[in-house]
Amino acid sequence: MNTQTDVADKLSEKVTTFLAEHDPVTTDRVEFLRARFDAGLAWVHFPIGRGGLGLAPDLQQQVDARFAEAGAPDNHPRINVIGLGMAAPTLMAYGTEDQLDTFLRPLWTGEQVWCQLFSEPGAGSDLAAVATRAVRDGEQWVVDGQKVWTSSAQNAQLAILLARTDPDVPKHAGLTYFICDMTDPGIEVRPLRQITGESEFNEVFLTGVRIPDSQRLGAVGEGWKVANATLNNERVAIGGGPVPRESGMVGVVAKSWRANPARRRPDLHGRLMELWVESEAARLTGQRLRQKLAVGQPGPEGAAMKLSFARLAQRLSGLELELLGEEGLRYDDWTLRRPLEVDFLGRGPGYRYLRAKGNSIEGGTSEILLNIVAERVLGLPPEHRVDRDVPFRELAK
Amino acid sequence: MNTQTDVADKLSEKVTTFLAEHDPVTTDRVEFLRARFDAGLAWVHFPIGRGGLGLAPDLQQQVDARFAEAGAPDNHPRINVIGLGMAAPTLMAYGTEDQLDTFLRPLWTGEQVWCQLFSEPGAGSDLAAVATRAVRDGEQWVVDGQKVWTSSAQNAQLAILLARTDPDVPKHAGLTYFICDMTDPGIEVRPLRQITGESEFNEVFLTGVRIPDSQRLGAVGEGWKVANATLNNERVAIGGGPVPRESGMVGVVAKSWRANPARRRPDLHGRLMELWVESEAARLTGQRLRQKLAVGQPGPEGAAMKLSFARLAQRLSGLELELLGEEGLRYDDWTLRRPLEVDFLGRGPGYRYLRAKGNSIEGGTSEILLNIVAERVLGLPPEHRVDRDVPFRELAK
Amino acid sequence: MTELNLLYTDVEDDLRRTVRDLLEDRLGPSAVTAMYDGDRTIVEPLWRALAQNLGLAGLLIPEAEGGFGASAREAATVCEELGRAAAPVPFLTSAVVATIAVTGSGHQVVAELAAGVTTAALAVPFATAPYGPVPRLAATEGTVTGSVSSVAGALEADVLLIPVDEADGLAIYAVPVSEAIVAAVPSLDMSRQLADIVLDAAPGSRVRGDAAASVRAALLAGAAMLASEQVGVASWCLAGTVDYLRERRQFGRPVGSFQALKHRLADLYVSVESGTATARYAAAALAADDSDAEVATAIAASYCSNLAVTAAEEALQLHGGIGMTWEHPVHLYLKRAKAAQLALGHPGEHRGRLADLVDLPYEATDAGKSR
Amino acid sequence: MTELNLLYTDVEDDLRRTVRDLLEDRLGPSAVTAMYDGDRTIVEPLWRALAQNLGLAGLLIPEAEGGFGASAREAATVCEELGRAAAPVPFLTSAVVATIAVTGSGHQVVAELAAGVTTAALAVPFATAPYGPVPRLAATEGTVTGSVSSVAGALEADVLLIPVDEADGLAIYAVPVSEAIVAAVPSLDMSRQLADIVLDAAPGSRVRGDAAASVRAALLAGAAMLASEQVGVASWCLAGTVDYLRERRQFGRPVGSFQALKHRLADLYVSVESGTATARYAAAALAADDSDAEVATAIAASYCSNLAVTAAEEALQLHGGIGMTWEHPVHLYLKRAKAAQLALGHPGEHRGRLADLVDLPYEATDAGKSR
Repeated sequence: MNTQTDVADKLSEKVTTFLAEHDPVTTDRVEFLRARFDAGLAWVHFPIGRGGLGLAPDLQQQVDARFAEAGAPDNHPRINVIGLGMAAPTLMAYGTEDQLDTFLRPLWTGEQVWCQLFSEPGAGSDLAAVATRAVRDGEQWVVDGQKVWTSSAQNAQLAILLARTDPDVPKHAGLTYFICDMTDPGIEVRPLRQITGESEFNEVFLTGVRIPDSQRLGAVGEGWKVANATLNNERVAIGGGPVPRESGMVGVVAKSWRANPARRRPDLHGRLMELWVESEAARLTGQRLRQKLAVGQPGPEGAAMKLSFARLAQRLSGLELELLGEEGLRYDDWTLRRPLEVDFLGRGPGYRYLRAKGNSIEGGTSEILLNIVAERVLGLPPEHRVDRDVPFRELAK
Repeated sequence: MNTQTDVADKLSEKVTTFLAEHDPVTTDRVEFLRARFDAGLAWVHFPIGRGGLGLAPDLQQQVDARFAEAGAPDNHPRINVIGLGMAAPTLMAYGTEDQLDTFLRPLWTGEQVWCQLFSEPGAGSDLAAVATRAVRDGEQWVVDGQKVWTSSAQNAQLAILLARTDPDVPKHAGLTYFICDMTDPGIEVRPLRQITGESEFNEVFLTGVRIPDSQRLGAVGEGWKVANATLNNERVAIGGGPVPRESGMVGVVAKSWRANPARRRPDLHGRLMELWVESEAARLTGQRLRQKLAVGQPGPEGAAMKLSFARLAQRLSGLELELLGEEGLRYDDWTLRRPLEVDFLGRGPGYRYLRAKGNSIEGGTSEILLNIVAERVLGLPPEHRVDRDVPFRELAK
Repeated sequence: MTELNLLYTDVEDDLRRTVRDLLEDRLGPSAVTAMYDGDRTIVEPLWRALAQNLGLAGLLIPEAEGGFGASAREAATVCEELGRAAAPVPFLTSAVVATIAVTGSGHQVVAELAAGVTTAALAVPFATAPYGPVPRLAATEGTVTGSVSSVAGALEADVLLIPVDEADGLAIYAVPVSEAIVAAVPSLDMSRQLADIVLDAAPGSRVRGDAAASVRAALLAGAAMLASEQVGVASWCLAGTVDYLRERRQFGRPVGSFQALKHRLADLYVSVESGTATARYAAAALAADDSDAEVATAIAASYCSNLAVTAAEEALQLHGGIGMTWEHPVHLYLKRAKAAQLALGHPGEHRGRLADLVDLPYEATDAGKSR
Repeated sequence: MTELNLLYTDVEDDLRRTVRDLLEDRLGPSAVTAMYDGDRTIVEPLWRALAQNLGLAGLLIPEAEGGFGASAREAATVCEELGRAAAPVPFLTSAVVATIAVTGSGHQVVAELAAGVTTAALAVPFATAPYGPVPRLAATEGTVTGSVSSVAGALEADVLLIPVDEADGLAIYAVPVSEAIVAAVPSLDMSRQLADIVLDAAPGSRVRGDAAASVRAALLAGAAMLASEQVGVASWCLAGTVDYLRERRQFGRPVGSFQALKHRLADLYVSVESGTATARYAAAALAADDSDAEVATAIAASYCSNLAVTAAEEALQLHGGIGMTWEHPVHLYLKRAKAAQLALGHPGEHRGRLADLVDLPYEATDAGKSR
């Protein structure tokens, strides 16, 4: 008896039944998604009643494939990355029943898009150095401060927010985690322009924003613990299936090399081949990591993958410009845009070069990742910390 | 009136007179050198009566040239590097009149060779972590401990020695500086073999070695200050005259490239040219530094030169082996030898590769030099120090 | 052989101070940033002040021809300051490259350049290395026809100097911009925006024939002076990053106290010192008309091109998120550095030429040329 | 296409454990160090234990021919452990390269190799890449004459496998070492000491004709297995350095708490993981007779050759002075790594072949060959 196959078969039947009962073509898009959530086919590893069936996460892929096959509408997952990838698992881990009732379904259907209000200009890699204040006022909290690097803030209805509720205890102890309504009049969203000319991110200014205490996630002062649950979800995402050779940046550069015989020079060839080999090494490392995860040998090696990815994207996009020569001196377009996704391959080589610089900064700088690898993988001793036991108020800024 | 030329002319006259009075060919070698010392022509920037004339240091070069021209015996400066380069200036700065009377002349003439007993196996880059103890016993000190990386210990009559005289005060405060007699029966010298197969250095074991208090240099507890004077002399020595293009390791590799057309490959050529350019850049940086020093704009940039030198020697010697291929797989000789000087160019490419690894360790590791550049040149803040205010005895080893 | 002086003379230090003061006074980074949105209003007054008030336009022109008769040493010092400020002025393209291409021709454009009343650009793609043949246009009966793409300095120029193919070799024609179609192109480095040029029987004035050596000398000097500019870019990046990391605190301490970052900055310092030495040597060798000038230029160009890119990339990374923003000036230097790396010969082209010059050929045979 | 498994199977993990236990039991670093002074007494008993007791000699020989019928995956696992211990045994030269060169020939040497009673060496210079023609000797009437320099595994061999030039192509002859002059040469890596071979009408037995493909397959597998050995070397260097820096204290704190060193070790870890993936992929591709096997080998060989050198160089530097001494084992790994980088094709040769295989030719024309 193969129980795994058994489960998969039953799940498949469930999808068949659902699709028979809800015509993916004629049913209203939102109605269809709500019904799918209610049937437990949204994220099968979530509990029953919360959009799931309490199954193994890897079964989701087959469900999604079946719905895609049937031409069913999806929940635009790329528009709600923060909601689906970070807010949802954190809600599941720390949310009250009321919170789950209120927020999970519209999150999954995409009726409510979420953004993340963690980063601050003064904090940077020191994520816990949040200065945005939340002060209790009866059954509400009043929030003032400034956040930055918020993608989708202009489209989001809700946000996960980390704020300081007690400046008189050490840095990590005085934080609390909230669900913030982005339509509050005290919220101002300003596009933050990047070196590419685009504005993928925003600055968010909070002035007297009111949040009911019922929208607090976790206990007062436990915000750092809750936020770490969120951030771990960010780093776990190593991505699904096999990646073919010459995917991504190395493919762009290889294609350019093949197309430009006149620009070939031995020094560029040497670097091309070195980076080609390194890209293959990184691809195979990713494959190996996926195989490890599949047999349950996980680890913090995701940090290593992100390091390699950033380094290769930067070196390859730099080489691409050198390879192009005169063409590399031109840029496609400096106009301010506000894209919802990064379009690495649709834009020009200059854009790729500049945008790739962010790969070693966003979602944990390479320096922080190297610390993580050194300490958590290799077991090297941590740095001396001067900010552990000092009240936040007393830390020099 | 050009007083500078004036001084040079007078000095030249003095040499002429001296050579007339002491035939460099017929005079006994040691007598000749003693007389030269007494005439103030040993190191003209030292005071009168101490082998010098109180003149500018750059006048020494012309004096040496005149003596060399005349076929005069020299003091074998390469055999007594520590004595001439480090012990002498430290003696001059901290020595008593008696000590100067006793030690300076035989040091300069080479009748007494000096070595340096600073480094210890447990200290490494943490030079002040000296554990060798010196305990006062009346007018003498009794010294016990172990030193390492001592070149010329087997030939030396005297040593400059750093020892701990007080373990109950913080690390840097409990050291004292001595002149140690290497013929003391408590001294045992053992060759320390290196990865090249050779033994350039020694371990020195000190067991109940007795040093009269009259051979203490500087006050008790001021050893760190005195040792720093010595070490600064080590780092200042950037070397005399212009260096021609393709000197040293880059010349060896370039020659090998020219001689081996069949081994040429584009990847090796790319690296060869990069390293050739970097070698030129380092050579020109050295030239610029010499020009700065000549007009009195000195600085801690010597550390930068040493960093470049080590890096280039290592990368070039590695490339040389790759360039040679099969020949690079062979080694000239693993026999244990005890040379007094490193023979980079006379030995084979494998030796060069291995020996060059020491360039970034000896005389200050590259990591320590990078700290020095970061803190003293760029003014970046120092590391947090946990060992500053703790008695040496209480530091975890 | 006397050793060339690689330090800055007092005259050069004074010149540096003058240029720096003017740039600090007149040019804020926001003015350069605005150029990325098409606002080029800063260029003309700034260049007029430098070219005419300080007389930099005629710096390299002999006194006999109306200029200052200064050497590549002084021009290099100016370039360093222009790099340090990411200044959007056509000094390199007009006062160095175009000027050297026509100096000694006796054509009136030289006097106009010397006086700073005319700004010129040599109409070759900015990527052109000094070592190969340059693209040429056709001339018939005093008019020039053809096109050149990606030309630096053309937007700021009054006169275009066009390499023209004549029966007995290369000639240079001067064509007023009013007779040309000069189309600005979005450029990676908008502080030196490129343009495409189209000439359709444009009336031109023949500046000189037998011009191959002049064009080559112009591009070679351009590459050498660009190296000094790159040193300026790298110096700004290093100094700016050190300042920022001394102030910026994270985890309760200055970010600049973290050893990994200190070591990277120390490495960068070593490279900037090395780059300075190579750029100084190239300038000194050109100034002295030394036989080693071409070798010196190839060394400096290949070293400093990569130095500036490395410095700007490190500066951005070590600034963290703020470095990725449009408001912070670090991106202006990154773009300037990356574009400069591709300009006037890629580092690999300079090293290739060097391989020939110093007898380290790639090929197994000794047939001569190395590629 | 099914994805190749890049993990270690349980069988491979067991094999690794067995080999590692034996090496920990029988081989101390001082025994390897002694080889640099000519003391090779460790080699024979250690190899006998591995070859016969554990049966590693016949690992790659099909069961039908008397071997274990294991694949390149298992051999790679063994090589990793041999690298990790800098073990001075001829597994790579005899049980991989020589074995593959003769497997399927039906010659009696195969059965002897399988039983571990004979050790063989393919008589080509250790630097030979799998991509070009190999140096060949001459055979007349069953005797072989000529010389080969810098052969690995010859000192440990009973039989030399000689590539011989015949009218219709390459043949392999087996010559007993007793019929050859085998002169040990001082080698950079004395844990795999080389020898020069001279044959003067030495009587040989013809193993196979038409042997070009066999020799090529042997060298290719050798390069792939060497990559796993290099991963073993790099892993030892990383782990040993981490351990040392966790213990070693300077300035009142563990040296391993200094951020600059931590970042370097973290970088090295990322590289070791990458190298492991490439070496595993090459082994898996060879084991599966995958059409990508040659590409996989070239990737692994070029990546891991440099990885091992970098790891050993970093290990030495981060150990400081002690790493420069004869007593500390780190130098054994540096020498092994540097020699291995030059063996069975230099990284540049592997990348050059790769350029052909994946259509990234250097030349501007598409005439085919890339050099």
